Amino acid sequence: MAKMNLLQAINNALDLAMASNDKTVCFGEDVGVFGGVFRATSHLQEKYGRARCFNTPLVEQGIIGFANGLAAQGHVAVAEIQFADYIFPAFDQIVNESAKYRYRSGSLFDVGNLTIRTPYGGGIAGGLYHSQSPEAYFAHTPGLKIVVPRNPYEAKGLLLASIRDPNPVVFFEPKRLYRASVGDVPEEDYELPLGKASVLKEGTDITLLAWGAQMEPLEKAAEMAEKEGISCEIIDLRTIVPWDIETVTNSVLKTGRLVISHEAPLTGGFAGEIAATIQERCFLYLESPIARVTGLDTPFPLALEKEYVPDHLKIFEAIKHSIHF
Amino acid sequence: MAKMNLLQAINNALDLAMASNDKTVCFGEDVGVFGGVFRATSHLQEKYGRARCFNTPLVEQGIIGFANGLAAQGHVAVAEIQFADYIFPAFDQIVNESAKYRYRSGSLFDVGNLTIRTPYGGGIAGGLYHSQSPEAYFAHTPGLKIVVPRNPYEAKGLLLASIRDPNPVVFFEPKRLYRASVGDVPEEDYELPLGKASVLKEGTDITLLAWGAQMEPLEKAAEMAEKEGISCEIIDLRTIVPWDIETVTNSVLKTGRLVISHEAPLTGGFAGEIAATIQERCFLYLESPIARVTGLDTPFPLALEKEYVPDHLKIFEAIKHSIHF
Amino acid sequence: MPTTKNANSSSIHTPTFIRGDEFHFPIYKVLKQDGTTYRGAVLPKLDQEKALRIYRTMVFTRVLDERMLAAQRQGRLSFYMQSTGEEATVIGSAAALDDADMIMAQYREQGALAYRGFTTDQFMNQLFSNELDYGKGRQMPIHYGSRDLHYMTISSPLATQIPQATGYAYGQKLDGGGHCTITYFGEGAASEGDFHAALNMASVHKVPVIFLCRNNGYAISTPSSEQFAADGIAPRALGYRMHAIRVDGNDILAVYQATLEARKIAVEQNEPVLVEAMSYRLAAHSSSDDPSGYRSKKEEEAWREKDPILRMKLWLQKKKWWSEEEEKNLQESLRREVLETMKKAEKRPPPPLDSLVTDVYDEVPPQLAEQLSKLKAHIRKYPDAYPKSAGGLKHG
Amino acid sequence: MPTTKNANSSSIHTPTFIRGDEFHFPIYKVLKQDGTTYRGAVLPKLDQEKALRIYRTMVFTRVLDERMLAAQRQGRLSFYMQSTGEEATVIGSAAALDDADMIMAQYREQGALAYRGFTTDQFMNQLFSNELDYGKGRQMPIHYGSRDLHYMTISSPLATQIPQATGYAYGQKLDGGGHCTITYFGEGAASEGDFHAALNMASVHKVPVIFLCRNNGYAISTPSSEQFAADGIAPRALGYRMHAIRVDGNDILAVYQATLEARKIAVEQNEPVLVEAMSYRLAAHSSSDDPSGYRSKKEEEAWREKDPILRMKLWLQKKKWWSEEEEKNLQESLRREVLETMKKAEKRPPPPLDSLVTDVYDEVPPQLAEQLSKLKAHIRKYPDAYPKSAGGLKHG
Ligand SMILES: Cc1ncc(C[n+]2csc(CCOP(=O)(O)OP(=O)(O)O)c2C)c(N)n1
Ligand SMILES: Cc1ncc(C[n+]2csc(CCOP(=O)(O)OP(=O)(O)O)c2C)c(N)n1
Ligand SMILES: [Mg+2]
Ligand SMILES: [Mg+2]
Repeated sequence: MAKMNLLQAINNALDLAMASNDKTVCFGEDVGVFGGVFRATSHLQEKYGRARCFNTPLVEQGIIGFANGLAAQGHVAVAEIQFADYIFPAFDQIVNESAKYRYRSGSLFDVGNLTIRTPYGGGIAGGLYHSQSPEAYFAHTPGLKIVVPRNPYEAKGLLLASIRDPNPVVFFEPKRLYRASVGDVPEEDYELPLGKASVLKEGTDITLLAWGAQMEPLEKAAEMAEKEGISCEIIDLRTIVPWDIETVTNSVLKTGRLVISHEAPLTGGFAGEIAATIQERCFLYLESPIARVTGLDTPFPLALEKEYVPDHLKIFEAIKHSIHF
Repeated sequence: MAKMNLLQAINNALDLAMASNDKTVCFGEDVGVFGGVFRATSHLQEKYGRARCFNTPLVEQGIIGFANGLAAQGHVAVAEIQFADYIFPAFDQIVNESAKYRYRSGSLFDVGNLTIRTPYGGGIAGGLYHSQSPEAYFAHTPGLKIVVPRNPYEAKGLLLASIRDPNPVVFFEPKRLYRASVGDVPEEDYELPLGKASVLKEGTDITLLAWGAQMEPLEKAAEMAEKEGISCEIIDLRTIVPWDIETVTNSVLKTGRLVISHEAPLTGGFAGEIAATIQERCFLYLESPIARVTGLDTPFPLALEKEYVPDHLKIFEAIKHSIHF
Repeated sequence: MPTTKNANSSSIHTPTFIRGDEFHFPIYKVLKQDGTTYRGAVLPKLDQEKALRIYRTMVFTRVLDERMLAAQRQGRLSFYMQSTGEEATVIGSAAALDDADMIMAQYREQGALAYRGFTTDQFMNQLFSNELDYGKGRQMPIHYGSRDLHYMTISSPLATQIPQATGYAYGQKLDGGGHCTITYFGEGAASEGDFHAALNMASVHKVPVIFLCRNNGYAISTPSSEQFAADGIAPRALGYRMHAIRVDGNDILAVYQATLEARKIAVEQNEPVLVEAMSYRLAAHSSSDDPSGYRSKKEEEAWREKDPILRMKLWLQKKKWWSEEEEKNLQESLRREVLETMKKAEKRPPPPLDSLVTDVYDEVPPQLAEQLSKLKAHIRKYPDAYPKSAGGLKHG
Repeated sequence: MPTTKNANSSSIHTPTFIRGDEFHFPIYKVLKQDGTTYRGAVLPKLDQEKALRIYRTMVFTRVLDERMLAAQRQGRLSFYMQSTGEEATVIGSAAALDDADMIMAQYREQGALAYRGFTTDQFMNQLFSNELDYGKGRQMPIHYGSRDLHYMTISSPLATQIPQATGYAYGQKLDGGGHCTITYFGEGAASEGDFHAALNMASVHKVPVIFLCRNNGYAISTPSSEQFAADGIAPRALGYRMHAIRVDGNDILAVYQATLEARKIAVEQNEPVLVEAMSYRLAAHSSSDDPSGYRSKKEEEAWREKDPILRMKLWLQKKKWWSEEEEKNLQESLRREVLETMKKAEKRPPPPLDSLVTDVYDEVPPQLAEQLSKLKAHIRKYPDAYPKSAGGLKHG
């Protein structure tokens, strides 16, 4: 065990992925000598050489196009997009190509060896172009897996699993936690399963669901609620696609109440998908409407970020509202 | 009044838009001499000259980048993307630029004069790259309006309104209906309001909601249901963003039941957003779970398109299931 | 120093704009239309066997295209795309490769696949989306692919394969096996952002890839004069410091020799090469298109006179490698084969219902399995409405 | 005929690959570092008033950059980007335009805005996201914009402004008012697909746009040698048949003159022009960056000796248009002004809560109005948690 922050855990996972399989290649803007603008790829070029860890030209559609080809060829491609806000130029390569490669070829070819890492979310005074949480844009795309870790331990295990999963994975890293989240992380190689949510705390009155950086305010709100005698079950979804319907359904069948939170805008966010599914599966058990606590239907702001963000107070209010419905 | 098919109605709307405002410019791949691969821009170059209706090079990100600049400059830009499946290379220009232009500049600049037209949906044996319904990808983007007409009359009125609306609009045209849908269309200039759903038929037992080409199987299913004594209220959403929550809510408050249908895959589709919102607003009035009848969570197929598509029979079954819940 | 490359740029003190008007990319030609070769031309070493393999493939492609367009017109097939006029470009280049080099094509390169030995059956199974289609009936006709033949399954979104080819070739370089990748694309697709990304990354990362642009004058209805203002695609290579050559795309010998040498550069020096093949799309863009709305018969006629197949035939005949008798037999046997194979293929059933949900992921996730089982129940309820799959269900 | 442009391409019969190695784009220089000019150099006509307007703007930009970086280091400001070393490129080019020409910049072009008269107050209001920021506190510091000064609000996603500039200029051409658009971008951003789209469309549609590439050697940590393999950006113009010129970006006279002539081509001939200005990013990429991890002090020093501001000052002094006394006064007054203005700006309150939801659309749609009113109720309940906005709510 070692104390690592989230960035170190990711760096460590990449190191192990490259050490354990010499077909693994890491690349992206500034990931070479510099080790990435957040330093997630520090020392990898030094250790594994320029052929396996390198800077690319500044072109996201090229990075993912290149990665698709490299993965189809048989290498394990781990591509970094510097900020999730800048993943959109690669949207076509991800949504029309990565996601459909296996299906359209009848499995003659696939890019299952592809993993796209990208920092997402607010909390760094980044304004509308260094704060977005675009997971829902990708969640509507069969063929992709989408993973978001909440802390260093999870980040390492989920990233190693993502890199080795035989499907293309978009791996969103909560950049607000890069240095802020520190925890015990085993030094050896381990994987955490994709597609499985994790119940952080059992409870009986209400289910609280989120992923990534949003787990922190969720847990804080739960603490506040517990003080008022509300027993909260807390779930980290971990994988957005395919999501663990069973775990969430079972929890809501028990509690009868659900609050979902994400930073992205409300309309078209992934909480909508979850609410739609759960209202169907738990219809007769729901004691109050499923609540969504999310960003506003606007671009991400700067000066008023605090007001915009779904913080613990807003979640706490939603919990109380649900309980007293 | 004239009989027009949907394509002619669109061509007529473009003609009127160009005639009534000489700042209006239409462009895209093959829209010039040829009039577009579906012929939606037929004769416009002839009538208004090459400067106002022209072929672009084959580059969607360039088409929308160019359109953003042209609209910001003060012209009315009507850009065609040949198939909605090919809109993704322009995703960054639409989602990061068009949608955020006004907000990020504090309204110093905007691209409200932009309209993007693109044919979408299945029904032409197009397989996974000539059949997609990507409206939900855009629906998660504050700043855009998203419009889908269901027939020639609606297409003309909504397209004229979209072109003149002071916000960027993505206008999805149901290509399966281009020639198949024929109806009476006034020859003069008229607009239909954006953001307003349209109740096609009142009913008391269940609300059926869809948009665009999906209205046809919806109405067919309603007919089947009516024969079994089920009174259906049928709503065409028309505008996906911002959507008419009030009309849908009022309908469901009355009927207590809701079936939503779209061709796009289930997960992350816009029906999820609607279901999430309506379960919250109509919680105490719902008599059965809100049902979604959609494409499967796979890319769009070819040989088995009929099996994949949410047809009238699947909708009919969902209606019965909802009624007998 | 980052800018040392410019160190030997000369200084000037008068502002001079360069547009390159005076610069014209020369075009490499070997074979004249009458089957003779240009004086002093560098001729490829092409033995009779290989030459005939090429020629037979060209004729096969032409016959296939004619028959399948006819089948489309009869309503037997939903869609088709011909490569008429561009056979020398595609087959000549494919013939210059190692058969294990990777091919990442656009869609008009059936000739390259045929050259590698894709059978008529295999073509037909794809075209008719039947249960034997490698693509499991999911893509429109002409979206072929073959793992055994190192031919990447075609994808409709244009130009996406170009940066993928750069990445694929980078992987080949890491593997060190001496192979390269060729990617084909039209002069229209070369306008996409992916083109720029691909060529720039290939030249920076020194990757063994051949970018073969089929400049056939049109992108659907858009003439190349509305696609770019420059003298074709080849001059773009100068902007990437990439080897480039322009070749007469209707000249089988020039295409073959140019690609052979391009491959040498790619594989031996790990450097990308751009090949621009000048040709003409003699047929309509696809079976859905009618070119009479945007170009003249006269223009088409002028190019029909430059037919690449006829040109090669005359050369073969001059070399006494081919006779009219052999030509007649070949044509007849190919027509017969295509028709018979077509009949077989169209009778075969479509892929099974399960193919709707397989290959989305390596395994079918629970949600999707649930969707399939609901669908099956639904089809069992309304078997008449789903004739393609209902039968299979009863017995399955 | 679509391929007639190649008609006068010469035929060759030996396969010859062209890479353009021998071709080096010359660099236009006028002013030496000691303030003298090259013999025979074409000098711009620049009167004293204009020269001093340029010079004062350069010094202002340098002072602003120094002070604001210091403020960032003190934690008064969240983020900053300096243009140190590139002042001549940006201000020299802006000065060659008509003040009503459109500027669509990347982010390191504060000098162009300052040249047009953006006030120190206006800069500060943006940097401190206060209620007077035109952008209403929504974007990070340095994302300036001004409608009055025809300076498009900066957008972080790189290269998106380049095809927009093509479209903007197309609109100007339709209006026929004799104006053009200039778009600035780094050599890194020039790798994006949008770059290719923009230049190709501009040359096909003949629009009055100047593409000004600031080739400053780095894109964050990535040296230009890992950005492209070619001799800079200028040679790419040949691939679009676009006028291009390379200029010493630290040479105010060369930049000014080259842009003046580029503008003439753009406006009089309706043709796009590519200008590549060779310079060096002397400071860190941004206040978040530390270049010591990827480049040497020695390299930086070599470029510091080519300081464009000093170079211009020496020229002005030789012309007796500027004295050390004036220099001292200017520096002092600018420092004072920047500091005083900063103090004012940082004290101003942030934009009001309503600015969270305005400008998403022309009008606030009902859903969003509802979200805002819920938010207001929430903030009233927990005023201490939202100190920036709670106060405004009480009184508002
Ligand atoms: C991204 C994308 N945009 C548009 C299309 C529609 N489309 C299919 S083929 C074609 C023209 C391609 O022209 P070119 O690249 O010159 O190839 P050619 O057909 O001449 O062989 C177009 C616009 C597409 N398939 N993909
Ligand atoms: C689409 C996109 N990708 C990545 C980034 C992150 N980023 C910001 S600046 C920069 C480097 C830009 O370099 P260059 O264009 O040379 O301009 P310079 O900073 O040298 O002036 C990068 C990678 C971004 N802002 N947008
Ligand atoms: Mg073409
Ligand atoms: Mg730079």
